[in-house]
Amino acid sequence: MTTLQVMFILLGSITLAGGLYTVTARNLFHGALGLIVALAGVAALYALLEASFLAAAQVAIYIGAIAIMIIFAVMLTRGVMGAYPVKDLWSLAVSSIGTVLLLAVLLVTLFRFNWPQTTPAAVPADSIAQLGKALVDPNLYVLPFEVASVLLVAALIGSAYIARDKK
Amino acid sequence: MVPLTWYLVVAAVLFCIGVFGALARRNAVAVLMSIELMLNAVNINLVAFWRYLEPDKIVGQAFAAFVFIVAAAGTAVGLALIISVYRSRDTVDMENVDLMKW
Amino acid sequence: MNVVNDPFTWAGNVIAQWLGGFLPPVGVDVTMMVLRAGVLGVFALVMFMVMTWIERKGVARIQDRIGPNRAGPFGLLQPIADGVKALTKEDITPDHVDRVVFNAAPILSSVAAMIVFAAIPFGPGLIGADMNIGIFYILAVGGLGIIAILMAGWSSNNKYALLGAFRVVAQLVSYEIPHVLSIVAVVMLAGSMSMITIVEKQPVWFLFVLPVSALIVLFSGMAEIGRSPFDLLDAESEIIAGHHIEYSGMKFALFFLGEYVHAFAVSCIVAALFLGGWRGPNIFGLTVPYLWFFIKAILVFNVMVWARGTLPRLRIDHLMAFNWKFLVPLSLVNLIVVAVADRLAQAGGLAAGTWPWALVMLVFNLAMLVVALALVGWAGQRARRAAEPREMPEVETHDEAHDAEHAPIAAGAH
Amino acid sequence: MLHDFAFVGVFFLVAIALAGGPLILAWLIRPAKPNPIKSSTYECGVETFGDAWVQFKVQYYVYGLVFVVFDIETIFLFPWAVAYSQLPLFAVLEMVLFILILTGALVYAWRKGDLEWV
Repeated sequence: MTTLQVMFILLGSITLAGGLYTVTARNLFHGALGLIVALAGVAALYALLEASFLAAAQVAIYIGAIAIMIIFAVMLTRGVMGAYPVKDLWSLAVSSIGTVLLLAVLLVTLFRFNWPQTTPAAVPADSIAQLGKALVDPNLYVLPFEVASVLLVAALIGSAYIARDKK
Repeated sequence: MVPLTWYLVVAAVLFCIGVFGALARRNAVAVLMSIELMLNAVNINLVAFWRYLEPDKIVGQAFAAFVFIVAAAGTAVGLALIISVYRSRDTVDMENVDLMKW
Repeated sequence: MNVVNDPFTWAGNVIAQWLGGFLPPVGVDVTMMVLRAGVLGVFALVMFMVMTWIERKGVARIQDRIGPNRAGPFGLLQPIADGVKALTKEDITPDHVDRVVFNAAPILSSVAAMIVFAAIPFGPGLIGADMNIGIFYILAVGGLGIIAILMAGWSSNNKYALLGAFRVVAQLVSYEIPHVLSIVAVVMLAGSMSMITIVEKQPVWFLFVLPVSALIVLFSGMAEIGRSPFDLLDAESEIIAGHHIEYSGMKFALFFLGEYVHAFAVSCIVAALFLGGWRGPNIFGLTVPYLWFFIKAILVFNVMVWARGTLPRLRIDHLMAFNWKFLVPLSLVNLIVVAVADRLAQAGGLAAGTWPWALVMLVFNLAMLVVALALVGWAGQRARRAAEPREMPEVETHDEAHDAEHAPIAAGAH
Repeated sequence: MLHDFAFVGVFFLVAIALAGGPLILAWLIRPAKPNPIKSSTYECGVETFGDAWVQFKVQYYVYGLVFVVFDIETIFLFPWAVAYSQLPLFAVLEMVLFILILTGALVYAWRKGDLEWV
């Protein structure tokens, strides 16, 4: 077992533990903190995959913006020190069985597929510049990229309209 | 080097945790958090494929970046809806929000 | 000579060689990492003490006082006395707090400020980790402090703490936008996010190339660390210290530490991005890069102290308007103007990084600044003219005068 | 690259130790004499009334929204800025278009009064 593998197991278990805590915590604020741990774990996994830009973007976007919005919503919807029950036992059982089945299907498919075993090539040194070029390259992503900005504007207008005080 | 399958397993488990949360929780905000977990699991896959299969092309990273946008837009609208429902109906319990059911 | 020019690398090599005598290469690597991290962290803590001393002396001089002068020469030992006091003070944890989150919040607050130093370039090669995302890492990690504030506000179970946390977070996230947008302009001209490369690309300081960006980064940086005149964080007179209302003793000191370490980090960032980092003339044939960097960072911090000692606290609506209606549009325009001006100058045959090129950029920047200020002046005049005939209600004008009178006193009360 | 991130991880742990150490030290040597008055919620000496939950303005959330939109914008601006000097002119103009579209969001929020602190 190499150092990298040990690191991976450590970070992977932190991520999964955070995720598990997110969905099981009775206290919603604690759940949101669990989510932050899971998101940080995912960022660390990106770093392990040498996707340095995405790792920092994960911290900046998910933890720095989305998690804060979620915590705002938790507080705005009377989340202060409140306990929130899960559904009744029947639907709890159904959803856990469904989840376990889904996981089994995913894992079986995953291990039956013949993934390439070779050591991957090194990441090019200018991968960030490449990403920047690809985003404005007419042959690659310029259209989705501009559409994304329209989507963001639409999301802002829509949600600001929904959330605003209507007098 | 960490085998590719390890990443895929972690992503699969994280995705299933998210699915469980989305199904089992009653609180709308908690459901939204579970959806974030699912999106992150997808992103781990995208980045892992980029790293192991085609590190010299930028596809995986670009897609992951677009997932960021969609996740942010979705969260913004979702939370706005939740806040709006909370203000008009005083609850964030998914069971009680059935205006559009029938 | 090398010992003086770069004592840290030299010492590192000596220690690594000594360790290599009885440790395997991996062990040496890990030990050196821990050592470097330890040195950086302790440096941040020491700088916290130095910063508090400089700030108290500086503000005292501005207010025609002497400042700390009892503990040691020039009161230099005052920070240590404060540390001992914080250590031995009773630490009250109120009954209804959420203990785990309550205790984790101050730790996260100071950790978020400290790990920024991993990517600060103190000299060529003298950096914790020269990542290819350097500046973006700093921005991303700096945002973790916001989570700490939310944790503190929520776990205190106190309405003032929660209210204060909300206000602060609204302020911090708002000011993050112009901060980041202005730094994008720097990355554009440097062609890299690595802090080392950014400094190396500054034969002409970016202060002269991007003065508008520099000003915005300084202002929004001051707002992000919640310093006066943006110190609504601990507006004692309004929301009784906001999110750290329930904290006492060492935990309060940790929040304080986070604030000052973050302040020094922002000074370092401004020095590295706009003041040419470690670049400076040789002294007696020695390059002493770390010394130049240190002097520049301290100078930037002194500007912050100066602002704190001089300006009254902003009202929160003014604060938000200043950000969203002035800084954000200005930084967006700045980005476009810089991109266009750089292209124009390069098309005219001026190579990037030379003085003629910098002069063209400077002219464009100053023109933009003049237009922006003229617009603000015009909008202000229009607002005043619109307000005059209506005869503002008596109460409100009185309140404003009242605020303005007391703000400087409150700001200097530390 | 991985080495750099390993250093960041180590530094994170060291920073936690440096922040937590004094806390533990203080816990060992400080006095602890709590009493009901001391450990009650602090409200300027007035008796606490109600719980900590008070009605918060949605205003905070709208600020958060505008922030998220612009924060996302920056993650796309950074790779573009890194590649800036290698890009043709039309690529620069595409990014200007991107910025202008998102400025539309700011203009909307401004016109609708979402940026006013009320």
